[in-house]
Amino acid sequence: MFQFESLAAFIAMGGHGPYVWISYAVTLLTLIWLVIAPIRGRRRLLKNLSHQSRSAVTSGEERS
Amino acid sequence: MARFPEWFHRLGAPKTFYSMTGKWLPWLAGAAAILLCVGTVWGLGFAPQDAKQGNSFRIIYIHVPAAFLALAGYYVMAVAGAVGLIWKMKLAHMVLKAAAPLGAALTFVALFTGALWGKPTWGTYWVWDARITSMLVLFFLYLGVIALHYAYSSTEAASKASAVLALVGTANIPIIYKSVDWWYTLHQPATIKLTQAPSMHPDMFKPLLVMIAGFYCFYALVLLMGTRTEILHRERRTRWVADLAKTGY
Amino acid sequence: MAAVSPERSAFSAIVIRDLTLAFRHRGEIANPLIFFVMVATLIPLGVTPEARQLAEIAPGIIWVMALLATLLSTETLFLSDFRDGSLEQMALSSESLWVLVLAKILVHWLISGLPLTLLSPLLGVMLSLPAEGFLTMVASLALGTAALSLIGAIGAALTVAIPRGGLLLSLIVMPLYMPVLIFGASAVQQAVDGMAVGGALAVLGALLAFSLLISPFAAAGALRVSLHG
Amino acid sequence: MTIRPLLECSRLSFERDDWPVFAGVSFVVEEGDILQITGANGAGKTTLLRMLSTTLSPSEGRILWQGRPLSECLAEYRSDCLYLGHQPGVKTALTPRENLHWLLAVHPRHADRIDHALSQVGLFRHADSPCGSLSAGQLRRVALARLYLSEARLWILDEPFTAIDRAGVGELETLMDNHAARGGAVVVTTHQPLTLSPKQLDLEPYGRCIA
Repeated sequence: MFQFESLAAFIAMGGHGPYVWISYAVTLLTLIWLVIAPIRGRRRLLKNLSHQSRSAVTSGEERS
Repeated sequence: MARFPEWFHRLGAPKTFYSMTGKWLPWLAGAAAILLCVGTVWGLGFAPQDAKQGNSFRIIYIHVPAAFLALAGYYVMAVAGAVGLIWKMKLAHMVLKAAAPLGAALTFVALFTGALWGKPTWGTYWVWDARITSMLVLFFLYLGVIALHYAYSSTEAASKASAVLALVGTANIPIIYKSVDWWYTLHQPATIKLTQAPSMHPDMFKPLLVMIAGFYCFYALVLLMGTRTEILHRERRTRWVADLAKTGY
Repeated sequence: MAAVSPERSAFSAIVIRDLTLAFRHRGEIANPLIFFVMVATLIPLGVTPEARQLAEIAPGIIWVMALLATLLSTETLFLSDFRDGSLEQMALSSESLWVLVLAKILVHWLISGLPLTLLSPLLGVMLSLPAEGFLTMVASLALGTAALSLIGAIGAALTVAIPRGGLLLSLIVMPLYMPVLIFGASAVQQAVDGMAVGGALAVLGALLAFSLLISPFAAAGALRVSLHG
Repeated sequence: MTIRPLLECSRLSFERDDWPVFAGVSFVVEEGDILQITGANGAGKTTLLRMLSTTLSPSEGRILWQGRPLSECLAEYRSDCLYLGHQPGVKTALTPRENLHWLLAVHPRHADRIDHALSQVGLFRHADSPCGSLSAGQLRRVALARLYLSEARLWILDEPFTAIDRAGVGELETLMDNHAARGGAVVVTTHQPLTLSPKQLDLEPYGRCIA
């Protein structure tokens, strides 16, 4: 069952609130960055590739 | 060469690995999200307070899983390196390149949460506790592998060199951990060790298991995503990647 | 033309070659030693000249300085051989590469670790190390610097092909040095406190044996990667 | 039984950072052969030679030494082959005699007649002066002195004539000729025209084709 009387008590966490919330915030940010990094890398790579293949087609040097 | 089940070689081909693991990603993402949300809400809101440490012990629900994965991640990196070196499987080197920054980030999380946890417990952010010090050394080991990987110009030599370093590091981790523990007991025998699970009340322990499972799913998810991006990078000259770029999938 | 292979084995040939080379550049042997003494004089200047306080930190300080001095001299272990092509000739020898690497590590210890060990009593006096600690210090440094040379060889082999690889070498090797530092420094500290030092020295010997087991092979593998790169 | 060729290379290819240097190179080296590898700069001549010397491992393809894959007879192959690369492989702080001493110990299949070899390459007068004081040509000659000592059947020479004067080139060519006549084999790259019409392998057609 819920350990805290009110939302305010939940935020304050008996005085340890800042430490707990900052830790969870930093962890969340890191996890999000870890997920975004490969997605961004992939999108950037595919964009470059489509540019290269488009420019390759226009310049006639078809790359198999 | 050692005989392997057929699927190991099929999985070894980057193209098949890419398409096969593509199907697993949504499931992994779903599982990780659910487990992490449930575990966090359970740990933060419903787990009982710790008698001595009060609510600051709730940081355990992210510190311990991150520390777990940081150490396990190093071994994943070393196994990938070994497979890459011994069976010359390019895919294994890609897994290593994806695992290194992931492991380093999780070690950073473990260190950061450990330091923040130390403040209410011991009054200072940095305590030369055995577990935290070993975590710091593990962080340096990760940085060593990443720095070595980026120092080489040719990716092939880079992956082989970092594989060798990951293997040497793995052989040394138990030694480092044991010597840091021995050093710690030498200087501060009395005080309790941080994150030693002090005969935790079952209600405290269950959310921890959920969080650990969540972190494992998350680790697998990000490792696969990173490896797949690395595959696209390494195979950018092949036809199937070019088609992929066109279809924009 | 009888295929007379010279009586000296490849191992001893490389040892003699590197020793001759070292004594042709005699100045270079002194560098780590001067560094060792000079950096030890920073402590009284930076921390405290007061003998009693110095005595408390002397074991650790001397060991850290010895570690840094060894690290300083590790970078050039394979560098000149890599640059003039003799490393490639060694790698192509029918003698396995790890044997030749072991020979080079042995010489590196003889010209850096050993002199450091023999010089350490001077630092013991300068940092007012209590008398009980001297013998254990020399023993622990003798074992420790050998292990440090072996471990450092792996880092040197990994970074030999990288321009300005010196900093990266220390970043790679430092974590692997820590167990040796922990047991080496605490052996001297225990001797100073009058406790038995057998345990710590035994572990130091074990660390030396362990690094003797993995370092030559790891370094040889790393050299082949560097040559391939 | 048919005499197996010394060296059989099939479909050798090499990629540097996923960029193919050459692909599908196959050739055979028999006893008594002198094979010249030709091709423009960057065609991969040095890469191919370093592959034959076992410094580089091919991305694809196989190398057989007397019918056996290299990975199975590495030590034996290395003791039977002599590789001279771009760098002389000589320590400048040591004298030519000392350099040859350690090189002999590292490659045991050598006759121990250092002074004879040094006089053949005209370095006997400098036998005891440090190599640092020698010219590039003389340094190259210290490395070439090993050809007079070596018992190895396969010679792999990468641009051996660089910095060598006209007389030296002539001597080296006769040396290679005698070696081939005695049943040895030489794989060489050079931009100088060779008088002794060796077999040729041009790397151009194998390069730059995308796998």
